[in-house]
Amino acid sequence: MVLEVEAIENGSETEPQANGYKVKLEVFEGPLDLLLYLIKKEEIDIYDIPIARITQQYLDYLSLMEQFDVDIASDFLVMAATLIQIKSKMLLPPDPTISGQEEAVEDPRKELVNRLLEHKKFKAAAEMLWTKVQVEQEVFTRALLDIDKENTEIAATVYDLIAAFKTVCDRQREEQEMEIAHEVMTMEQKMEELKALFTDSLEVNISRLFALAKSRTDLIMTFLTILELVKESVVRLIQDRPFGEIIAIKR
Amino acid sequence: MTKEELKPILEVLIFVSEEPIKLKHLYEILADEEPAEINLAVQELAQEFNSREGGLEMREIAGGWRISTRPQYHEYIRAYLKTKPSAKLSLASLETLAVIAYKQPVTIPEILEIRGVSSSSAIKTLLDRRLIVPKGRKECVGRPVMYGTSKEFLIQFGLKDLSELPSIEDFEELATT
Amino acid sequence: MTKEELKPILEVLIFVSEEPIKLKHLYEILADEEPAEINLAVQELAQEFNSREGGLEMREIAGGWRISTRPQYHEYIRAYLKTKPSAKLSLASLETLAVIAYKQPVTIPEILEIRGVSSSSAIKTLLDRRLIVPKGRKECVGRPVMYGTSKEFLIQFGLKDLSELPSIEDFEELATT
Repeated sequence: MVLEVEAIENGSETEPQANGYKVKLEVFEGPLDLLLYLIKKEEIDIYDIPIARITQQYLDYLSLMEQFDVDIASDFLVMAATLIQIKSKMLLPPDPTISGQEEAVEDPRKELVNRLLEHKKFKAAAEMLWTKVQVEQEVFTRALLDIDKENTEIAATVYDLIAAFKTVCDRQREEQEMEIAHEVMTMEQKMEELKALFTDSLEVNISRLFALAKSRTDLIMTFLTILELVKESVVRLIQDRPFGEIIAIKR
Repeated sequence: MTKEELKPILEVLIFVSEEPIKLKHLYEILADEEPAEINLAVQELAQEFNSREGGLEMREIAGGWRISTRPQYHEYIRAYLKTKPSAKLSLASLETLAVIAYKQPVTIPEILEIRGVSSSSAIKTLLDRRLIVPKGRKECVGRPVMYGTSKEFLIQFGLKDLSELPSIEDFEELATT
Repeated sequence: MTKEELKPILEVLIFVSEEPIKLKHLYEILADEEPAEINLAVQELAQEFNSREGGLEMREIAGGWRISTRPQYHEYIRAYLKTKPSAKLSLASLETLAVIAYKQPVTIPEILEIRGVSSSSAIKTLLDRRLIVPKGRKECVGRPVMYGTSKEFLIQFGLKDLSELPSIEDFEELATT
């Protein structure tokens, strides 16, 4: 079973020493995989599962997972409840109102066995698919021809459509969030931001300051703040020739 | 047109088509020819083409015909194109794909029932790799989205069509042993 | 490697190469082989390949080897190109279509508002492909035309009706788990 080996290698495998025994803790895909593993390990007939024993082993395994801080998915707990339920059903004496000959009482394990068998079938099918994809990954088609380039666009499915819509919505939301974030900026905050810029350099081209503005409101705020900075004599503005660049210089 | 005249034309069309070319499409291009005649010519052409035992082969895949390299030469091609094989699908993704391939159209809750474990992230991977597509909604409470396999699935797994998948009952024997 | 073993390898390399593949390249990939041996194998391969009299030929061109269609079949390639399925959309068209599908009926200014970029040429493409149709005018200043998806849209995306469109919520849970 190549797939299983691979899954184990990829999973977080730990080999802690517990009670002197070497315990191999494998990470299972789900509760059905764990059950199949236990059945295989114990060499149990899948049609006649000793439910008490398997339930105990299943629960032991879960507590082991807990000990090593492996998150136990809720699916595993649901299965634990199912196992306990089956176990208790099997302990009940047969209903005396039903005559013994009818054999109407269904084996409480039946549904679980069916699910396990069904699951095993799909595991085998997955292996078959794995083999197929291995072969096909080694097959190549011709290189692009000039005529292919006439249509380099993407083919679309409904999933592409919803993905495109989601992209547009996310983009729109981001833009709105940015606008909102900047509109709440006060002149004091803007002042701090610009003053910080002047601590790094003594002169700044003010067209650069305008380019940094993230929205119209931000742009107006930048302009007003520069005027305020000039008024407070923090900076002075110079222009070395008519229509030339305006430079703000720290006083 | 004779069958012998048809064959090289079909060969050219199979070669230039970016995707496996469907017979229906060939009928359309060669509208003056009998579909039955075209079918026969394609069959013979493929047989002849493949009998060369060259590096290339003509195959029916995803409902169409295409020319591709034989798998045994992949290492030389990779050495030349400097490509790496695409990332392998995880066990969880392959199992989910198997359930979808055999039970389609199928919903996420139904997949959960069979696998015994949530498959959302596997479904996302399969959608992103275009191996599955949404196929409408199931008419039941909550109207969940149903999924099925795509044409890309047939191509990536080298299948002519879905009927080429071995029947799920064939795996029964493996399951009981 | 024998000459017979070399030939199919050379064939696949010539087939997958985007440009005519130069002998120099072939020597590099097959570094264990004698260049003279490779030269001879390519010559023989081309002769054999072309003796089939199929639709394809192997030719030396621009200092390299390549497989191409024989010129006499050009008209069939043109016929193929005319019938080439064109159900493909650019990303801009796809986004515009997505907005229309989910927000219909919707006007051009509203689409601009949502996408943040002008969508006029995408709208034209979608109208040409009959994926969208005008759905009356909006009762507001300028009375702009509203657009919605067409029956053709449902057919191309394999939907029974609009209620089958998956919702964002359907995929949000996939992405987060």
